[in-house]
Amino acid sequence: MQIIPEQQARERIALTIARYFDGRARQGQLFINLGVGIPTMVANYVTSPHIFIQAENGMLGVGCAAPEGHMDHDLINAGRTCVTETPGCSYFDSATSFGMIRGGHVDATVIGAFEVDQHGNIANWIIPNGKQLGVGGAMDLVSGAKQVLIAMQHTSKSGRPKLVKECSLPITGIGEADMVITEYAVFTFDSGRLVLRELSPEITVEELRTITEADFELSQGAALHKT
Amino acid sequence: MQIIPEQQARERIALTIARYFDGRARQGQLFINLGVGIPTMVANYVTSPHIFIQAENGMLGVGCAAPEGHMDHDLINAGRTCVTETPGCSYFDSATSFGMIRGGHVDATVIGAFEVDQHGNIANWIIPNGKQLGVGGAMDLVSGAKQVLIAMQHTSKSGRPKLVKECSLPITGIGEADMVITEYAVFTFDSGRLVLRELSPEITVEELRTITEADFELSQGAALHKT
Amino acid sequence: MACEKYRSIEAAIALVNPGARIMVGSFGLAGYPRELIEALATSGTRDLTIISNDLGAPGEGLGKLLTNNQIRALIGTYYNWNPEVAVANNEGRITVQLIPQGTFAEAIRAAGVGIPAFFTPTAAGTELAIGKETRQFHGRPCILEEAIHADVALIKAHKADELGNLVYYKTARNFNPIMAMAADTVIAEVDEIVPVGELDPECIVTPHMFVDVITTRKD
Amino acid sequence: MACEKYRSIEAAIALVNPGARIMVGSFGLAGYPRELIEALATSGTRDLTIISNDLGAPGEGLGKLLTNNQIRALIGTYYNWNPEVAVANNEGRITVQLIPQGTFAEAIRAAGVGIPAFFTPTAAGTELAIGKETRQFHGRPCILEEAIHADVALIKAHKADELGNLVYYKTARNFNPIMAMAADTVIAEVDEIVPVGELDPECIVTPHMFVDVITTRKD
Repeated sequence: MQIIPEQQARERIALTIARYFDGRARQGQLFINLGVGIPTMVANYVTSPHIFIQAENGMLGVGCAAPEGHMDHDLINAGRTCVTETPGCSYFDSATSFGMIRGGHVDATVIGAFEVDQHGNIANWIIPNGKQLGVGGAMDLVSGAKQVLIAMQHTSKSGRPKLVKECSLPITGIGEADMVITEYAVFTFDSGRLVLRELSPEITVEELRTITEADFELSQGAALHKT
Repeated sequence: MQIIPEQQARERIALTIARYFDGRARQGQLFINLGVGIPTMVANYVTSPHIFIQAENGMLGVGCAAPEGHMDHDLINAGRTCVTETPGCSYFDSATSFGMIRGGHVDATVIGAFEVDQHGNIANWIIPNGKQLGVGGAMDLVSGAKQVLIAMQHTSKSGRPKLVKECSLPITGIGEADMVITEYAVFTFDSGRLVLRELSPEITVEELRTITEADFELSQGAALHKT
Repeated sequence: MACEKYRSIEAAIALVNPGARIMVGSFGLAGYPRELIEALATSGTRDLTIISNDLGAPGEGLGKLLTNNQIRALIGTYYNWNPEVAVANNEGRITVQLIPQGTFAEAIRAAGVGIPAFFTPTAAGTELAIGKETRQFHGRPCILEEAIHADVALIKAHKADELGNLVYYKTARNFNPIMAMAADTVIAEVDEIVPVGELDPECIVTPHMFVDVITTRKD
Repeated sequence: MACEKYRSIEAAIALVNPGARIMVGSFGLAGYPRELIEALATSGTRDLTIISNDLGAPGEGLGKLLTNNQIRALIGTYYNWNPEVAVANNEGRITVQLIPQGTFAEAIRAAGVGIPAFFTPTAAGTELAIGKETRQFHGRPCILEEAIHADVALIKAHKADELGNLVYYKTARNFNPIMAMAADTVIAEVDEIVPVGELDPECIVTPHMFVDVITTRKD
């Protein structure tokens, strides 16, 4: 097992998700919402003109980050980054924006997580008695978006598995995770079971099990892909 | 008691309401919604620039009826009459429009009624097993508008009192009537009691009681006004 | 035209199956998708449930579908402008669910924004509240109403851009923007299709996310 | 200027009483009424309940009110950008009611449109659902949420016309239009006041019915 440096890990996760979205967008328009951190980086890698980014603070058609010197502090994404407009973009209030999300009109959301368990439960909003107090749109996104992709490094900074048997932190949603993308692997939840779909060249399945607390199955039919 | 011809009766009712609104509009902006029939005629008599007419089909700032040759069939009021715009008017969808009404932002609505009873119950939407099947915005208006004015001739075409002890027809709202304006009299509901506020010169209180089934009190303090 | 969502009126209306629940924008004859309704009448598709404020007039607008015997059920607010509705209902040829107009609008929006049910004071204590759960909020009786969803929405907008963003025209807006959120398949009939970028991002009423098919009258 | 609703920033903020429940539009530092908040901080008005998405940053934007010790309670969604909130909450100096952002937006709109409560799937089964009524709709657990109303709303718009119609600017729109419907007194700080008729009736986001006071920065 070869350690993948953090920056490379983050880029690979974002790129893997971007390729997945580009593939899906061949079937038609794809509306996605990206959380802060690695998820936002996905925007840098998608290439399909059929992918449209929704920001829950009230915008559809979010473009790339605004270049230095062209920042408008009233044109931001939900992570407070100054962004740009794409042709055909639109603005709306927060109730309408979350109406899009809760109403099932957003095809996919990409979010980070502290933990995901083998039942698809996600914990990504709070560490009790910590220095941060906020839920934001996380619960709306995991329950509202048609598909929930978890973008996270495979283990915590201290090396603890983030894919666990049962979430120990307060959950954001019950069984809402559809896909987990780490620097080492891609998993999907199929009928409530966690299934390994892709594996990176730096690791074997046996090694993956040592850094994954959750039980997972190998995908049937399809062979393991290398990223 | 002197019979007032129908057209004169209708005009007087509309004019009485218009004067009342003009008076109230001296305190600031007044937002009103007018039902079909006599209520719509109120628009012809109000003079205050602080009065704004809302139409529940999605417009604030409804102007007068469109003159012949200038009709736009996509610019109508809720009675399907082609109307005109006033400066500062705006358009919105039906959910927002009824949000204004249900949310208590419309100061007053003027509606007709089949019956109003002495408890303030209004029956104005249906005659069971009749030729018409519709409720429209009636129930939203009587429960949502801050003040509900009933504009109706004092008796039915067959001479039956329309101000009754108990509504016999299906009600539109419970105890929602605030004011009843007929060609002969103006009543208000004060703490659930029907009180006569104004009387026309053509009738005495005793005569009024003969065409009014509902029990009513004479107003204390203020003398009876003549329209 | 670089509008990938564009279909002819006929191709668009072919998406409506017999027995479908269809929402149609309109208030009287203002703001209804005239060409789509003409094509639906011509198609003869039957057993429809029509979710709309009213039903036009006899033989006119949505009224054609009833005159044509294509309707099984109506969900709406006001049929006084089309007396054929009361007749068909009294004769048992159709079923009619009458809903106060504000509740109807809110229930359609609710379906669009993923709210399954809400409480409203409108209609509490009336015949239209019979069988509905009632609960007091701040001393006021309210009734529970569920969201109204459809298979297909046929809406009318003024302009679409090539992506499918929509703007409306005056009181032809009415129920169209909320119906655009509340159906599995949303078909918008427009007066004009304009290039992307021509509509002001601040003034777009229906973002293209909600729109599946754009159609316009043949010239 | 023929704007009857115009008040100076100071006269406008004097409408906020100690102990008031105040809604403030904002998302981070985008779209918040800067001059009004500055004046509110200067006024020293205390015991406020602030209903807003977040609380700016320490000593910045709405954060000033907490740094200044003017806040008794917060109702909102996301305070990670202002760590003083968690500290004040942990020390018991303020109470914080955390609500998912979509539920928060919907509850504010609900207050504005006269809906006392609604069911939503968001947060069902989580800590934020504790103590809330849960009910299944179409097999999905949902929780009952009540409308959120305020005494005063301090909002930021881009332009007002002299009647009080409002339009917004890009993502500075956020919670402002819904808060404009949900408070007894609505005070809008704008960049510019224009003559009546200058705003397109199709593009007005907040009709003047909802707005009580218009104010703008002194030049």
